[in-house]
Amino acid sequence: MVEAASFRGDFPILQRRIHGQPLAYLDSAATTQKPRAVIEALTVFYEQHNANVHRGVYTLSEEASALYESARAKVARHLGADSPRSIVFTRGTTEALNLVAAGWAGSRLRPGDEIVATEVEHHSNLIPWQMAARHTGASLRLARLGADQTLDVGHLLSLIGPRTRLVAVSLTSNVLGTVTPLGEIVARAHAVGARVVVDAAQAAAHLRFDVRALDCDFLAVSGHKLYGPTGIGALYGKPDCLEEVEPVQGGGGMIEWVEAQTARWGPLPARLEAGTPSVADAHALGAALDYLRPRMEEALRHEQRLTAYALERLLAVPGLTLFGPKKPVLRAGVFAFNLPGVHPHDAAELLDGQGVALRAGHHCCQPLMRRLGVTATLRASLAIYSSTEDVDRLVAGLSTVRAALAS
Amino acid sequence: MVEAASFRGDFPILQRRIHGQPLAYLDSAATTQKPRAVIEALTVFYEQHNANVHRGVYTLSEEASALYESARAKVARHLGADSPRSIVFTRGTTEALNLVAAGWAGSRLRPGDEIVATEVEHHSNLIPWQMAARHTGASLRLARLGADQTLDVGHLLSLIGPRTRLVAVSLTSNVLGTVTPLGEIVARAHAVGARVVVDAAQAAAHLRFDVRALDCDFLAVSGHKLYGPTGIGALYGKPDCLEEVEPVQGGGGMIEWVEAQTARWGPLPARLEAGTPSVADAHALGAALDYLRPRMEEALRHEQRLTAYALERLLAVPGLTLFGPKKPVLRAGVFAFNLPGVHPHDAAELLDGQGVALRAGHHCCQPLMRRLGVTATLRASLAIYSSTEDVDRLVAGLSTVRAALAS
Amino acid sequence: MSQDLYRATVLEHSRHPQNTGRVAHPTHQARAANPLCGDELEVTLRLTGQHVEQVRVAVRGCVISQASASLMSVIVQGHRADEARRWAGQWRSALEGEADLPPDLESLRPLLELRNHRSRTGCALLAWVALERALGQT
Amino acid sequence: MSQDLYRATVLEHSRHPQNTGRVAHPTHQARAANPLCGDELEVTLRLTGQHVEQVRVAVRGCVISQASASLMSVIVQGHRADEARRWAGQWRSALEGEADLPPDLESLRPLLELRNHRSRTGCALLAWVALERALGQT
Ligand SMILES: Cc1ncc(COP(=O)(O)O)c(C=O)c1O
Ligand SMILES: Cc1ncc(COP(=O)(O)O)c(C=O)c1O
Repeated sequence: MVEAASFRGDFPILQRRIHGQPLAYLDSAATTQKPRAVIEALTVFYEQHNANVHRGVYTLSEEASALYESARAKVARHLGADSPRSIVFTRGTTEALNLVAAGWAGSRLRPGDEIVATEVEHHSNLIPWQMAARHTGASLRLARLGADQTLDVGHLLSLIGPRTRLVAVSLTSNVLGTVTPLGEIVARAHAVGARVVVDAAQAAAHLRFDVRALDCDFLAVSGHKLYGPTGIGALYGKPDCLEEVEPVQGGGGMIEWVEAQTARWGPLPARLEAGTPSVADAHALGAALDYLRPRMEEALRHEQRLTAYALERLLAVPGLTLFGPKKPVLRAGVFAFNLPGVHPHDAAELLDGQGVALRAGHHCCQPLMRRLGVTATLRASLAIYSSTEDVDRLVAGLSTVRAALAS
Repeated sequence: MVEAASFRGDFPILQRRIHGQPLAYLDSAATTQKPRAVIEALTVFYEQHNANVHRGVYTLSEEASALYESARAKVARHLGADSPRSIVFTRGTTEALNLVAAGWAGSRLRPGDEIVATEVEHHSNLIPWQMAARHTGASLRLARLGADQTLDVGHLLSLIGPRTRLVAVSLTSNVLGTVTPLGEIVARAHAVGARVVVDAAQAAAHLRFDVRALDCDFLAVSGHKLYGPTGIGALYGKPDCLEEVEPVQGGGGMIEWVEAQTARWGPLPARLEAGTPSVADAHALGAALDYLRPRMEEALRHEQRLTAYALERLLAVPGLTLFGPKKPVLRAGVFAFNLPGVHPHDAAELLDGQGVALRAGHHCCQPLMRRLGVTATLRASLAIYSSTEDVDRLVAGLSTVRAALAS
Repeated sequence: MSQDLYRATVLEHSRHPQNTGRVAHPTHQARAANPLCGDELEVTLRLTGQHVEQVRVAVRGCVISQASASLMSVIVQGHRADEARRWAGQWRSALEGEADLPPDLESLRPLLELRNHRSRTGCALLAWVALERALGQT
Repeated sequence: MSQDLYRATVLEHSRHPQNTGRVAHPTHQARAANPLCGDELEVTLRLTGQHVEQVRVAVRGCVISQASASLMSVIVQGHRADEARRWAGQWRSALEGEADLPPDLESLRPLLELRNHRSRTGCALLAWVALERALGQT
C-alpha cells in the first residue's frame, strides 16, 4: 500500500464528488490540481498587493514587482538555473517553445540547416519547428519510435550532424511515460555546435533534474502542470543563448528607448516579456514551488511506488494494451492504454460516471499515435496527491467498462 | 460631492493601509483593482472545476471548457461582437496587437505598403508596427499631436491613402485621457481598403462602445484593466479579418491534423490559441464582466462626474501643468501633469508616503513625452471605486510635495 | 448521466447497427472525421429523384457515433432529400443549442443528453455532417 | 519611509549639491541615463596619476539622483581611482543585496532605505554608474 494522505488534504478539489462519487483525478499530465497555498496566494495578491509591475514608485507596485521577481528566482532555483535572469515568464510550455522557434530559430536558421526533433513529441514541441523550418528553409528531421515503444535514441543521435543547428526533445513523454536520456544527446548536439531545447512540461513536477547538469541551452515548463495556476510558464535559457533570442513581441516593459521608427530593447529577461505579465499567476507559481520543494523527495518516492503499483495492476487487466515501456524504472506515472474493442472515448465517459477522471484522445501526439497504430488511447496519469485507491477504482472501472461495451 | 461608496466595499484591497494611511489608489490606468467576485471566481475555479480544456470527456474538463467558453461569450457581449468566435483570448492588449502585427501584417504587407499609427500611442501599439514594417518592408507613418495636445485627426486622415493597408489607433489615450473620434478614421481607412485595429486597453472599462458600431476590424483589450485578473486579454476580429490572421504560435489545441512535416490548422478561434490557455483567468474575467455590466451606467456616470471634479481641482493647483485637453467632456479620467521644479518620481514617492498611489514616468509613451517636451510626468487615473476623497488627498498631497521640494 | 446514456437504445443501436456498409452504386457519398479521436465515417446514398432510396453508413468510431449513424439511417431512408437536410439542421440546433426535438427525430432523444457534454456532441453529429455533405453534392 | 528619506541629509544635498557642473579639462568623463524617467547625468574627472584630483557632476534628475551624485563627488574627490571603483561596487552590493555599508560610505546611509525600493535604486546608483564608466576609460 502506498499512501498519499498527507498531501491529499492540501488539495481542496479532491473533496469534489462527481456523479455522486468521490473524485479520482487521473489526468495530472494534462494539468495538476492546486494546493490550497496556491489558491490562497492568488487571493492574497489581489486583496493586498495588486498593482502593475514595471517599477511604479508607490508601495503596492513595489510589492507586486518584488513578488513577481521573487517568483522568477523560485523558478530559477527549481530548475537549477544560476540566475533569475535566465528565466523568461511565458504563458506556458507552448509559448516558451514558440519563443525559441520564432525568436531564435526564425532569425538564425538558413536553408540547408537542420532541426532535429522526434516522433514522440507533443504538438507543442513539433509544430513550432515545422513553422520555423517552413519560414527559414531549414529542414526538420524526426527521430523515430523504436520497436520497444520508446524513442530510438540511437536514431536520434545518428540524425545529429554538421548541419544540425537545433535539437528539440522532451524530457518526459506525455504518452509513453518515458524519460529521455539527454546526456549523450546534448553532448552530441554541442559537439556539432547545435543548441538543445528541452520540453520539460511533463518532467518539471515529477522528476528531479537540473538545467546545469543537463547542460541544455533552453528548457520549457508550464506552471499549471507544476501545481501552479494556468496562464504562467517559463523559458529557461543559458545567458548567451537567451541573448540570441530576438523579441517576437514588442510593447511596454521591454524597451530602453523608443523613437518614432525604431526602438532599442531593454535588458533580459524583460526584453522578452512585452506587456503586462501574468503577475498574480507568477506569484502563485512561486507559491506552488514553495509548496512542492520541501515535499519533493517524498513526492517522488510516492509517485514512483504508485507508478509501480499502477503498472502492475494495469498489466493484469485482461486484454489491456499498454503503450510504452513495461518496466517501472523506465517510466513516469503516465499510462496510455486501450481495451480491446472499446473506444477510448466511451471508456472515459463510463469511467467518469464512476468519478474516475482520465483522458481519451490523441494527447496532442498525432504522429506518435500513428506509429502506435491507433487513433486514440486512454491515458491515466499520477501526481503527488494520487492514491492507490484512485488506481484501484480505475482498474475496477475498467472491468465494468469491458462488461458494458466490449464486443 | 460624488460618492462611490456602493462600489468601494466590493474591492478588498481598498482596506489596505500604506505607511499607516488608507490607500488612495489612483493608478487604475496601469491596472484596475479587483472586486471580491473576481477573486472568488478564481478560488471557485481551482477548488471546484479545475481541469485542462480542449474537450476532455470527463465532468471536470467539461466544466472547465464550458466556463472558458462562457467567458469568451461574455467578452463578445461586452464588446458588442456578434459571435464568441470573434474573440481570441490573449495575455492582454500587447499580445493581441502583436498577433495582428505578426499574424496579419507580417504575412500580408509588402514593400511600398503603409501602416498608419500615431505619436500618441502606447509602446504596445507602436513597436509591433515598427517590427512589422521592418519585417515586411512596409513603411510606418505616424499622425502627430496637435497644438491643443490632442491627436491631430486631420493629419491622421491625410496620411490614409491608397497605399495604406492598416491603421492602428487607440480609442482612449493612457496619457492625454482623450477619446479618439474613430468614425471618420474607420470610414476613410475602409474607403482605401485598409484594416483598422483599435487599442481599447484604456477604453474597455471606462467607455461605452460597440465593435459593430465602431466598425473596426480588430480591437484589443486587457482583462487586468477591466477589473479582471492579470494574464488574460482578448483580440476581437471581424470573422473574415480573423480568418486572414496566420497563427504565430503552434501547439496543442489549435490543429485539426498533424503529420510529421505539416499540420492543418483547426477552426477559429482555437487556431490562434496554441497551448493550454489561461483558463482560470478567462473565467475570472467573465466574472469581472458579470460584475461590471449591470453597474456600467452608474459607473460611467460616477467616473464622468469625478473626472470633472478632479480636473477642476487639479487645474486649481498653483503652477500645475496638465497635459491634454482641459475640458471634461473631451476626456477620460486619466490626468498626466507635472509640478514646476518637482521631479515626478520624487512627487510620487512623497505622495506614496501619504498613501496616495499614482504613477510617475513615461507611461510607455516616449514619443509622446518628447512631443510634450518632458521626459516623465505624474499620472493619476480613476475607476469605478475612485472617490472625491482620493482626489482631495492627491491635491492636498501635491501641496506638501511642493512645500518640500519645489525650488 | 453517462451510465444512462450507455444503457439506453443507444447501446442497442451500436451493438446491432442498421444499414451498415456501402450502397452498391451510390449516387451520393461523403466522409466526415472527428479530429478529437480520429473517428471516421462514410455515408453512401442512392437517390431516385428527390427520394433517398437507400442509405448505408460505414463507421469506425465510438458507441455514440455508431448509434447516431444507425439512427440517422433509419430516420432518413425512404424520405425526401430536403427533409433529410432539414432534420440534419434541426438535430444540430437541438444538440448545440436549446431547440426542441421535432417529432421525426424522437428516436434520437437519448443522445440529447449530450447537450451539456460538448466533448461528445461531435460524435452524435458525425453521421449527420457526412449526410449533409453527401446531399450537398450536385 | 519616504518622508524620512526626503527629510534627511538627502534633501540638503539635493538643495545644495556639491561639485556640480563640469571639470575644466577632464581626463575622464562618462554619461549615464535612467530609461525609467529619462534622467541623465554626466561625470567629469581630472586624474593625476591614480589620483582623483577633481570630480564634477552635471545632473538633470530627481532628488535622489542629485543627492547621490553630490555625495559621490564628496566621497571620491581626493582619493585613488581604484578606491573609487571599489566603493562603486560596494555601494551597488549594499543597494541591490544585503551587504553592509563600509565606513567610507557612511554618508550614503540615508539612501540605503532604497534597498527595498527597487524602482528607485537606479536613481541612487546613477552617478556611480557614470563614475565607473568614466574610470573604465583608459
Ligand atoms: C510533453 C508536453 N509538451 C508540451 C505541452 C504543452 O504545455 P502547455 O499546454 O501548458 O503549453 C504539454 C502539455 O500539454 C506536454 O505534455
Ligand atoms: C493605451 C494602452 N495600450 C496598450 C497597453 C498595454 O496593455 P497590456 O500591458 O495589458 O498588454 C496599455 C496599458 O499598459 C495601454 O494603456
